[in-house]
Amino acid sequence: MSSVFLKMTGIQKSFAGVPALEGVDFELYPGEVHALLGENGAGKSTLMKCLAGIYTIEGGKIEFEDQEIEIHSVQDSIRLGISFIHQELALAEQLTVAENIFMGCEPVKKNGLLDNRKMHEMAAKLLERIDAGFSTYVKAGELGTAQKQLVEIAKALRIHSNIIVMDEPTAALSQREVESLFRLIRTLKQQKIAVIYISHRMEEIFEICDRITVLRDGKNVDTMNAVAIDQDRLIQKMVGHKLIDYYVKTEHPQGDTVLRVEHLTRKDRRVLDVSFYLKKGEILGFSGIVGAGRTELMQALFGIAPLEDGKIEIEGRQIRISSPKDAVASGIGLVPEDRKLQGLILHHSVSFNITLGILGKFIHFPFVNNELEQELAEKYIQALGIKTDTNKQHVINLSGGNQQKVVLSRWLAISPSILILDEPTRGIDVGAKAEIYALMDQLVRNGVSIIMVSSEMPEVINMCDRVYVMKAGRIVACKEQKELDQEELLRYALGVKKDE
Amino acid sequence: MNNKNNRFYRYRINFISSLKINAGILLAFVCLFVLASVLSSKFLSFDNQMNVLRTITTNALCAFGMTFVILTGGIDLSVGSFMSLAGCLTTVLVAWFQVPAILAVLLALVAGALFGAMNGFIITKMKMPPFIVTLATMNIIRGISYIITGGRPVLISDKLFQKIGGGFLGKIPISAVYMMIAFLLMWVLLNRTKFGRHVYATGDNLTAAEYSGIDTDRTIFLVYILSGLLSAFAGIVLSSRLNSGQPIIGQGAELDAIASCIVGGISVTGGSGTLFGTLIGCMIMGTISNLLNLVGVDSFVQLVVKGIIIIAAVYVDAMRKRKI
Amino acid sequence: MNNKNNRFYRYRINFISSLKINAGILLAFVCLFVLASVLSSKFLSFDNQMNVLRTITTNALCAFGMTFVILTGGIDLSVGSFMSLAGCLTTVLVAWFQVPAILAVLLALVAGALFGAMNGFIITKMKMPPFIVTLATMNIIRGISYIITGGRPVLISDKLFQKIGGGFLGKIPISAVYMMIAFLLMWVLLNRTKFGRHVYATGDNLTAAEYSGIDTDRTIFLVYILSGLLSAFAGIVLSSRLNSGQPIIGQGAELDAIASCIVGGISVTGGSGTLFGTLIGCMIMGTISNLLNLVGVDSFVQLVVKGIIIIAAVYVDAMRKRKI
Amino acid sequence: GCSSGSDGAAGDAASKDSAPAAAQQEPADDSSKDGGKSTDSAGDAKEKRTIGCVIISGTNPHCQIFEEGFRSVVEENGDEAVVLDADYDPGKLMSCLSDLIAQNVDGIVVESCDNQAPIQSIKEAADKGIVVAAADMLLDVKEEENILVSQTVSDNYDGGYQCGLDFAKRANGEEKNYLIMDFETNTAAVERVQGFQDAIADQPNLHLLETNQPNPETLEAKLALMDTWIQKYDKIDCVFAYHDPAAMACVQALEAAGKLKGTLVYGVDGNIDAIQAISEGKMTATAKQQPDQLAILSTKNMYRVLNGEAIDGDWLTKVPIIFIDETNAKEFLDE
Ligand SMILES: Nc1ncnc2c1ncn2[C@@H]1O[C@H](COP(=O)(O)OP(=O)(O)OP(=O)(O)O)[C@@H](O)[C@H]1O
Ligand SMILES: Nc1ncnc2c1ncn2[C@@H]1O[C@H](COP(=O)(O)OP(=O)(O)OP(=O)(O)O)[C@@H](O)[C@H]1O
Ligand SMILES: [Mg+2]
Ligand SMILES: [Mg+2]
Repeated sequence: MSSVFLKMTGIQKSFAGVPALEGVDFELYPGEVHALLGENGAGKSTLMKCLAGIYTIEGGKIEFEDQEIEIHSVQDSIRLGISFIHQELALAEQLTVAENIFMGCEPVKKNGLLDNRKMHEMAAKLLERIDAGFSTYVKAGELGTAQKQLVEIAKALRIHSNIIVMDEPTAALSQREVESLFRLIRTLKQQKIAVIYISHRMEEIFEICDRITVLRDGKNVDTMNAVAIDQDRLIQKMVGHKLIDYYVKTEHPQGDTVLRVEHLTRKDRRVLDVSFYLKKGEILGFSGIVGAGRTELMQALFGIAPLEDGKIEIEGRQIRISSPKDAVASGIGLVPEDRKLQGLILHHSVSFNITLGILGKFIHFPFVNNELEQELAEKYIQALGIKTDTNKQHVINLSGGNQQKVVLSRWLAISPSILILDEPTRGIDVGAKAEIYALMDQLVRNGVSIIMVSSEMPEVINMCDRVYVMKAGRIVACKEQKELDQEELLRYALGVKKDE
Repeated sequence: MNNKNNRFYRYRINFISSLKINAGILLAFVCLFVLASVLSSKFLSFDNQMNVLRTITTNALCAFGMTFVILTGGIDLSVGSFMSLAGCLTTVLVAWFQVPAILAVLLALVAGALFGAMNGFIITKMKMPPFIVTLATMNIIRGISYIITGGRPVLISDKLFQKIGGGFLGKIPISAVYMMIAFLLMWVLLNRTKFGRHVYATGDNLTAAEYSGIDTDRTIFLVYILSGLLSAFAGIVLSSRLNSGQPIIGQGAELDAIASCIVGGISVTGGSGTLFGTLIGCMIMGTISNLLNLVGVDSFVQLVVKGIIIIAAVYVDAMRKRKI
Repeated sequence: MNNKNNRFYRYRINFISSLKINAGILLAFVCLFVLASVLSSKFLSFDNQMNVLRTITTNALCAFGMTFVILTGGIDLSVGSFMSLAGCLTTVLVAWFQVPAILAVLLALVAGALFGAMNGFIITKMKMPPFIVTLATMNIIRGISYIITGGRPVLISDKLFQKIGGGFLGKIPISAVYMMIAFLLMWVLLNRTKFGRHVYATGDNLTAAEYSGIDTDRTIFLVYILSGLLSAFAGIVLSSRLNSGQPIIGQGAELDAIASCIVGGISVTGGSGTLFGTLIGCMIMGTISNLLNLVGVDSFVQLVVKGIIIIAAVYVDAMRKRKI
Repeated sequence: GCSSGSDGAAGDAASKDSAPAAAQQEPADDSSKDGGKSTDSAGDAKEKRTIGCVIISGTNPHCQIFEEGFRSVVEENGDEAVVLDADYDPGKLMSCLSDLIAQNVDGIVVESCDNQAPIQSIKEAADKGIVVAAADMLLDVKEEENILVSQTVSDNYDGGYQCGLDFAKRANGEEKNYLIMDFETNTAAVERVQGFQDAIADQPNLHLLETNQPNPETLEAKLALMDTWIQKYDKIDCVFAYHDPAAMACVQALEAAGKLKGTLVYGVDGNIDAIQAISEGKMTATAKQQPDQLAILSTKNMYRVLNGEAIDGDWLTKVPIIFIDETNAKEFLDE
């Protein structure tokens, strides 16, 4: 390999006195795909934001092609040719896809006015490159989470960069998009563009990365070649101890049908004539490619979107759900797909967020049992290993994965009898994932029924008792666990194979 | 960890926590207070302090309601009109229809709540922006109070009614007492009930609040009723002090109330801020006016000085917040 | 795909697209217009239509600037004071210091831009909420215009100055011409320049805009200058029509301008809405007033009717938007 | 007197030491008690007193002249004047009065925007021994109540009446259409309009087209209302506006529409810009109030009582208005 491209040494950064990075070193060579790994809150995103000019480093230095440089603003890093796919989706919802992609570097005509035609043409090309099949004229707000992620990826490609930082680009993507992203990364490599790749999906790391740097608690653990290490050892480096059972799944008898949905069709026709059932103590998976309508189905079940037709029965009784409040009252819980938009009360504390659904337990007008509140919050902070200073920390300051755990905690605290998890492990580290799987297992053993929408095939295959595959708003297949096979599920999802 | 938590917990529930959160604006207030004492020898006198309290009552009552509204991410421009309507209604009932004062007050409060409910209904059920809805109802309600009074002051000689807002409790003006009671009630409502939490959650992230099973429409509906109720009460107290029903009172009251909230650290976009902050905001605004009047600053120059002091006060707060 | 893109593309950039996006509010306007024609035989006359255009000019100029400000997620309460200051400054310069009218106008515009820059500076560099900043500067600037005029009207007899706002271009009032020119310029600025795009991006998602390398501080700074400039111009035109510098003009102008924007579909939280919508919003507000005066509705009842029409107009818009 | 019943409202603290009748003797002791005020009046035998004044609005030329009149009298007496601005708001008026009382001024002159609103505060002031005189607005207070030393007001009704008479004279029996721009929430404006209408009540040839008020009460709205009237009515011969700023807005609108010639425009106040317009033949006439006289008379009354004397003249004085038209406008321009 040629000479060092980017070199970060002794990087330090703290928030309100709490250190997030304590002297981190990082090196990057041209044309390499360098994985940055670590648990939630290890400091990966913070390190990258220092590079992006969003945070200013408090110690250490950054060298670019052997020249020491200072990055004080986003403009600085753009000038250096560094592009970012940030972990948290940040799109202007009212603007079109093309406007989002070229935000801040809009093409202009010779007379200084905007060149919209050119912008849309260029945007369409970028979307084609990553196999994204939507128009550049739709508003970003109308896209699903995965499609938004694709827009973020396209955005990183809008200028010719030397370095592209990808902070969990695949967290919201399904198999198909991941594959085309990887194809893209391989061509970038050939053009000697360096990629910093952050992900919690282990398989991906080994598939695409050349070297791996592991962080823990804001410090370097190790940097190694990907070929020189196996998954177990890598996980051990990240978590600090050996992880024995990853997918925890115990056999247990399943009960009667708790939920039966028949001929469900949404008013906006994003979900068409869907029928399925869920048994007590079952983990039911929903698989499909991006935009298959899984999220839409769950929203309909949860009373967020109006129905045109269909019947919902819980424990044999037909019910009407016209708002999330009704759903919660009938014992349904939903951990939404987009934590920032739909899950978190960002400017309030961790405990505020965790206890939001169970206020009745400790608020008895005009008294608030604060001790109980803390206790409840603390219980979940411990159980899910949420990394936070105190439970008074505002959620907005947590790392992405820890935010996800907070949302999960709220629903665990409400303890519904039917729990819908929409991409529950999105952005969660391996250790925590294992904990969540264990938790799911424990829940179903206690008689809770779980619906899991997931784009991560391995977790669908290993955790679910039964899987429905969706395509274009309809259910196209239903498979028992023993029949589950990654290839086949994908074929159904893509519509290559059809059930008779 | 638990230990630490426990410390935090004490912290939180105690009144001191409010002080902590509002340290910046409190500091600004203290500065202003000291400045005022230096500039005017009369400022610190008990009578003058009571005078300030009495004067800020109307604004504070409106601002308390406004706090809830802004916390949910809304705005209520109609508070001044509520004041006018409630004041006129009470005096018209008492003076023209010989309704007993207490009953008239209750009826006016009910009217305030009803019109507040109308605001809430249009905003939640018809899904229209609070700004434009309350701007419209501001006109409508003021129009109604002009119509019922014919646009002229309603004279009243009911002794009881005069006492409602003009009386004293010992040496403390009764209106200041109302303000403190309202503050305590609203504080409990905001900090010690589910409703209060829902207000914060709704304002911070409406979608997330909805997804959590909170009936956000109901929450929003209720805050407008609250705002209507409190500003109606403010109007009644002011009318009693004015000894007449005046349809023109409360003009610009909405800006004063909003300003007090924001000076007190309520975030304009909703979801964060404390009621204690609002109270301090009201005190700052009241003290500025009182000080300028005590010193006898020319009314044109007052405008300039007032503007500068407001910026300075909020700046002190902004500086402190950035330091945390 | 490309085909689809192309169709949509035409769609978007053509003027028709503006009509499409604003179909709801346009519909409301048309209803109002028809209603007005039925209710008053004079309404449709050319003279009256010109009269409406002339009357809305001041509000429209302020509202155009306000549109930019609200699109970035801010608010500018000081527009009315800018009007007052610019009007007074121009007339004082002309009447007392014999400065040529054109030069005086330019100086007043510069003053508007400078004070606008002051707003922008405090908001972006001192990180303070626009609401409170502009509320404070509203007081400060109005105070200044009272001080420079001594609170009295400034009489002026300069013929050129009178023509600036009072003249005609053929049969069309010159102020209506200004309004249309300002509309076109602002439309291009908002829809055809990088700055305009940045305005939308900043208001829609500040973080996203910042992460994309947009200098959001600069964008915000500029919109306040724009607002200052346009409202200063509005004040000059109005003063010319009044044939005197009046420090009391522009009171409540901020609410009118904001209302026009919101009626026109500008989202209060920033990031969405069109300038064309604002124009329609201004026309609706102007037509309502004109109609009510033409029909001779009692001024108290006017308030009520006006409020109801505003709600109805916005409701029509809200309904249509929900249908898309 | 008959007011003792309401004293209870002011609380026991205040009523202990002050019967309203005694109140007027007290201030002399009161100011000597207060050392702070006398510090800078070096060597002078007489202590510097503070006299407060609340005006309707600092932005109204009428009130500015009132303020000047007030200040001139206070200056003459070598005292300090504090002038506060109620800005047309009854609530604010009351807090201004409270602030003056808290400041322990010796006397107050109230130019009120409302006939009821300040009464409670005036009672409080009287209880504290502050001498209060009212001017410009006739307050709903009787002499026997012993809380005001005097009331000095303009004859608003007559202002309107004079304009009405002039209109009738100029119409000279011909058919004429007229408009009234009024302001129903303001008592003074209502009186003026009443006066105008009463003066022409017996003229069958004068036809009222419409009465309406600007909404809101801003210059822009006045202009817009007149603009619309011009569209609406083909023949407008006369406009009576409740005060000069409104009349001037009518003049501007008519002038812009080219309809000023032949249209009579009346106002009340006698503001300088209106008089100027009259002298230029743009406006027809105005009824000039004498705010300086109002202020001077009431302030002098206040001083008399403060010095232990009796007021000279009646408790209620109506200061006459001066009718100004093109014949005498020049005289007032030079002032
Ligand atoms: N703005 C902030 N204010 C305060 N603390 C912060 C802020 N941003 C990050 N932190 C803290 O810094 C630490 C590192 O966060 P960071 O986002 O870099 O983690 P990460 O490695 O990206 O984790 P994840 O895998 O969950 O995304 C966390 O403990 C987090 O709570
Ligand atoms: N708010 C919206 N407005 C318009 N269209 C939407 C909206 N949300 C989603 N869609 C569309 O609905 C379809 C289903 O989207 P969605 O992303 O929810 O599916 P999914 O199966 O949950 O996949 P994933 O969550 O992985 O993206 C997509 O075609 C998407 O474009
Ligand atoms: Mg991260
Ligand atoms: Mg989904």
